[in-house]
Amino acid sequence: MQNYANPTHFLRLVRVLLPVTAGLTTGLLAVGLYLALFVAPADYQQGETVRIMYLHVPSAWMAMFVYLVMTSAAIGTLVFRHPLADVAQKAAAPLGAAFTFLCLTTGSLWGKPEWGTWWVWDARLTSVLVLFLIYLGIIALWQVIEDPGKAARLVAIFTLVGAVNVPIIKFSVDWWHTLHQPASVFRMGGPTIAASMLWPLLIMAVGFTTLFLTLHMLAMRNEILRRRLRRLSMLAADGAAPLGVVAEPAE
Amino acid sequence: MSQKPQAEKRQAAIQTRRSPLAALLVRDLRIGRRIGGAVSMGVVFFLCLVTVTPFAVGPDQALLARIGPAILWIAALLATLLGLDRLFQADAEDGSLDLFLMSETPLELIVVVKCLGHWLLTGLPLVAASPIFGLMLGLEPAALARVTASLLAGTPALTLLGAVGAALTVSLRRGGLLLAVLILPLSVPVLIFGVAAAGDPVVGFKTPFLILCGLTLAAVALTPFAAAAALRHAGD
Amino acid sequence: MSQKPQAEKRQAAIQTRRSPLAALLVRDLRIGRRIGGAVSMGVVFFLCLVTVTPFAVGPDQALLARIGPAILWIAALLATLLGLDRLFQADAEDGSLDLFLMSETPLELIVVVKCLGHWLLTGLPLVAASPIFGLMLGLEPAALARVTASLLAGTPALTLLGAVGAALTVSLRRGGLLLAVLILPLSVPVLIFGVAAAGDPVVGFKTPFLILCGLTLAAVALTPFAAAAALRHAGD
Amino acid sequence: MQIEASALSVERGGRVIFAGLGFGLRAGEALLVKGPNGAGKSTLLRALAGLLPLASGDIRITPATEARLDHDDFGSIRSKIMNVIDFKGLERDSGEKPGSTFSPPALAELCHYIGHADALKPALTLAENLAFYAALLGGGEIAAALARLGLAGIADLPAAYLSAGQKRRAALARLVAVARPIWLLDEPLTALDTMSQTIVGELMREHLEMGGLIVAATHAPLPIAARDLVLGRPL
Amino acid sequence: MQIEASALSVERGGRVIFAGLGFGLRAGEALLVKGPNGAGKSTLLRALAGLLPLASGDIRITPATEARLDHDDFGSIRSKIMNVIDFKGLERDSGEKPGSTFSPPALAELCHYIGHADALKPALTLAENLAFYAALLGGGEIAAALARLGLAGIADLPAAYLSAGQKRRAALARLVAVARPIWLLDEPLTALDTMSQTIVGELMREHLEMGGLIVAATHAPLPIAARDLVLGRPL
Amino acid sequence: MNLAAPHSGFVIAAYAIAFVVIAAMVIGTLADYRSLKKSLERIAARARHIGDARS
Ligand code: HEM
Ligand SMILES: Nc1ncnc2c1ncn2[C@@H]1O[C@H](COP(=O)(O)OP(=O)(O)OP(=O)(O)O)[C@@H](O)[C@H]1O
Ligand SMILES: Nc1ncnc2c1ncn2[C@@H]1O[C@H](COP(=O)(O)OP(=O)(O)OP(=O)(O)O)[C@@H](O)[C@H]1O
Ligand SMILES: [Mg+2]
Ligand SMILES: [Mg+2]
Repeated sequence: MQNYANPTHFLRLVRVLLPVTAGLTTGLLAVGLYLALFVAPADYQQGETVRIMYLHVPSAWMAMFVYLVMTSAAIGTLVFRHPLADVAQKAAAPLGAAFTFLCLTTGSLWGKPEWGTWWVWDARLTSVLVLFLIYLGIIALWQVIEDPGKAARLVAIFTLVGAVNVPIIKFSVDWWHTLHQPASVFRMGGPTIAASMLWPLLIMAVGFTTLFLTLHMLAMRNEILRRRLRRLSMLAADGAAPLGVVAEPAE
Repeated sequence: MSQKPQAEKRQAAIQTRRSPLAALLVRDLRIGRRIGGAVSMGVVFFLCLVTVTPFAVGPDQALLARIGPAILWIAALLATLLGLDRLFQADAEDGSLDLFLMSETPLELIVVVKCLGHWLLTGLPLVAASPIFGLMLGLEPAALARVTASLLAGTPALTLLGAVGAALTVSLRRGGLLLAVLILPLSVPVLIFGVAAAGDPVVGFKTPFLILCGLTLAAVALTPFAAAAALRHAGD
Repeated sequence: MSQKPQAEKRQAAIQTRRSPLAALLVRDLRIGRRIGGAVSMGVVFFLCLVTVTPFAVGPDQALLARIGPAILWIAALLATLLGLDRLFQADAEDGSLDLFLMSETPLELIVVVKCLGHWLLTGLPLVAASPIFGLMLGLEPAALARVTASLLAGTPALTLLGAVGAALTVSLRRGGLLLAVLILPLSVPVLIFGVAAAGDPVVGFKTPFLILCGLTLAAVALTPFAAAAALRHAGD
Repeated sequence: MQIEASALSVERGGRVIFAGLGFGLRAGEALLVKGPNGAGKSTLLRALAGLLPLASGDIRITPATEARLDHDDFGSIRSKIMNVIDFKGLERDSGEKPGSTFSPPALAELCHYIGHADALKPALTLAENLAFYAALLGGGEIAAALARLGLAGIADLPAAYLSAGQKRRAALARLVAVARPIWLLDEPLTALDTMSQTIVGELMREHLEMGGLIVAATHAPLPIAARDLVLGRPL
Repeated sequence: MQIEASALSVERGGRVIFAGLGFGLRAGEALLVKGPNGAGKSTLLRALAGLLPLASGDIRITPATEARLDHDDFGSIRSKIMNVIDFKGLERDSGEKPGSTFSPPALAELCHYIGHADALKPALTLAENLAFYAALLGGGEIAAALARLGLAGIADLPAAYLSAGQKRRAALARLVAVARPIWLLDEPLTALDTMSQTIVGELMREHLEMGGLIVAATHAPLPIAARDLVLGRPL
Repeated sequence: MNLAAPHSGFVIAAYAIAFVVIAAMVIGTLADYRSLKKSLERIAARARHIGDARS
């Protein structure tokens, strides 16, 4: 384990894993898309629009899963001071925001034909929106603080504060919703879901997960390189020859 | 500034014997009183919001009374945010924060006391003014009492949450907007239960008010650790 | 920040040939971008406010649509005020203001350019984003256009008025109080006509909008002199 | 070129800091303002820079007949000086004399003022900071200025990353980047290491040789020939 | 009492400022940190004060057996030192050794740190400022401290009204008002007039005689006997 | 998938947006990687240059 603290070892690991996850992702998404678009039946109520579910639900799951990943990375940063945890945190945030955005837009595109409006202030929708805002805050914090080490620690603290808050927000928003019982009468998700719809959904979900893992590894690799570059150009700015650069193994 | 060497010196001597936290509170209140700053800004901002809403909603008294608590709560939330970014920043810039870090007093307590000072300067005047503003919005006496009580119970939580944002943005010179962006999503629960306690006739007062108090207590218990941790790590 | 010595040096050389005012604008935009977040921060802040309001007011689409213009305008006011008190204070503290005073460029123009920078960083993104957020609040297309137009016409006035307050903050030790007490009430007319132009179906769009434009023009014509005068006396 | 100040007095926070102060300074001369802490050295410099109002007194700039000002760098400035013949402070008590023109910017535009604050924006790189001041104060070559003060290697670091002495040097680089005939320096050697102190000494000597004027406040000895002006306020 | 620092290294903004630095200091000894601008003097002092994290290295405080610490002023502190035996920095790269305790406040509480910023609130008077720090840092007699630094006459002025040297003296008055055994002084003589420089020199000598320790960074010579630690970063 | 169905436009739009977002993530990371590699190589070349000059 200690080995992977060393970025070079991690980069080597990435080189081994990357083809596997990338291949897996392509396969899963291809099969998933085929099943979702051509095999799965249209819903007897919703018609073709139900096919949006195969994007919407996996991205909703990913929105939460990525936050979970970031929370663990934040603990890694603050408690174990693992250098790779910083990198993992930073690389995950934009991906999480992208999946949340996808959940919001696909949901919105689903909502227009279903409810006749692009947006309602429904409990689940608003919780996701708040989660999206938290992601944006995290990204902004990353961008604004110069020193990567300091940024990592501060963002980790905020991520944990957010992690404590997200369940509270969810609970309050649900409570708020029951309080107001808005006019729109709809329920997301039926009680049961036919197997013919479940399989495409699960395959898409696994595909999204491997997609995230692949992109996360790539983004972490970028971040490691970015830090290396930063260090070297700092050395160069000091007028010293960046000797380390020759010693670093090429990718 | 007035020249009263005798009185001042005596006062200073008294202050020396004070506990660190009491001294900090006195200092912050004194600075707030002399400079003005965020204090008055909060209340006047509050007033602006209350003034402008009737123009937006139209002179429908019933409607105004219905969304009155919501307006007061949003105004309180926003007024708290104004100027909060300087809570620790001023201390960081002039080097006081270094000395806080080097004192024996735990930083967590220092954070709590600074929040208390800020709340006394901005939150409390706001709570005190809310019945008047509520009256302007045409709230019933019962509703007035509920709004005031809910603001009294809830605004400390807003300040404490804001303090986390202030600590996170302490090294950024224009952290105001970022602070708001970080903190607004987190303040959703306080807002929901605050407004509910203040004005919802269906649920009644007690349940949301108790939850609101619970949220504030949780904020008192947890946020100082987050803010102190952020302040410790921000020093570079 | 990326390290590109070559590019940077070339850029710096170009900047030397720039006019003082252009250089000032570039400087302020650059600082704004690096600190306190990118252009997008204002938009995100806006999004936060729009998200938070329904929790207070309730998810009633019709009501939200009705007070939508007010929400957008209040968000604009707040975004303008957040951090505006530091507009000249930061320059005064680090000594830049002394150098502004000693340059050949009239201080009035410097004030205008600093306000322009601030507006470009906070006001403009907000105006640009307002249609989307209006959509979320359920505004009609016609109302969307009105809100956007009124914000475009009115937010510069808010910034300029705030700048006078910011200049007073620098020159008077108790400036914070004055900023609030003088400037916020002055911004109430802007707010009222803005909201009226944005959403009042009775008055119509034209009259309040023209008044709003008049207010902005008056602000452009007058406030720089007031702010510059305050700054000149700040050097003590 | 010549500065003549007479009967200057300045009030700050309701107290008279000094009164009846006068001095004259010719092209190529330096004046060292000395005195204990709180004597009013910085106050005097700020008043000369036009940053503080004079309670009374006159500051007069006259172009010297034999001026060495035909040096290249000061070329554009010379023409400007021709217009600045008479600069009067606010004469609060005595009422304004008819015909006296009050134009503080005019004197200020001839001066460089290096105060206690370095006027650097932490978010900008050193080069960006200096380039901005060059543009604001009237153009100049910033690369050479940075090199002269030994900052070329760190020109692309944000100013927030600099040490105290590096920041001070960045402020002093303004003197080189923009040519102005009068230098008002408030404790210029603060935080500088010995090498930089030597460099700044050289800069000052060169400036004097070119016909510039220097008024400097400092507690440390400066490596230039200068007349002393001792301010006496005890505390 | 004794400080032993070994293999210190500090990173700031992603750059290694110094590495492998070590020194030892006994009761009554002073260490003068020297080096060109940007060498890392201030960084070292901040790291010792616990204000910057160590990238690696150890700072160890041991109570001296023959300690002269039984001086009155240090009475309460002595007992505290007994608990502070071992202070370790974060050892990121090498992994933490078992049993090492990380407690930065412990060392910090023994130190006075006078940095570049004076930590004065402009709105408060000098006496109020100092009284607050006395309360915060553990009590003391502020009137005597103000008198010692020649500030008694202006104790009731708001700090905003003070000159640079007066502000600096107000910061240094903390050293007298609150007794702490270790003084970390970053360019303590900046902006001071000659008389105040003498006074501060005396303070430092007295502190050393009482068994205190001093680590000072400065470009000017200090009027105390001290060992030198020269930091070598070229820029 | 029945393209003639009443709301198929929304389905297509959803899949198109998903495609765009995912493609943006992938292309963004890869482009970032490429530019970082390039900068690293440039700086390495400069280091070698300096090293040569010194020896
Ligand atoms: C922007 C709007 C929307 C957002 C933010 C949103 C968000 C979510 C979230 C967070 C989930 C959670 C999945 C889970 O609990 O495991 C979900 C699931 C789901 N959503 Fe949406 N949704 C939106 C619009 C819609 C619309 C318009 C429909 C269809 C009428 C819809 C149908 C579903 C279904 C069927 C599920 C699966 C439920 C389940 O598995 O329990 N959503 N959505
Ligand atoms: N906040 C910071 N972030 C990143 N780097 C910094 C920071 N402060 C200083 N540095 C860098 O650390 C190095 C050492 O700075 P330091 O302030 O310790 O120098 P110093 O020896 O005190 O110099 P001086 O004599 O000018 O005070 C400098 O090269 C500087 O660029
Ligand atoms: N902003 C101010 N408002 C009111 N009084 C001030 C202000 N600044 C300084 N003073 C007072 O003016 C007097 C002179 O201050 P000044 O800064 O000119 O002193 P100085 O000679 O530069 O001292 P030093 O050597 O400490 O820099 C001091 O007694 C001080 O208290
Ligand atoms: Mg001075
Ligand atoms: Mg230093």
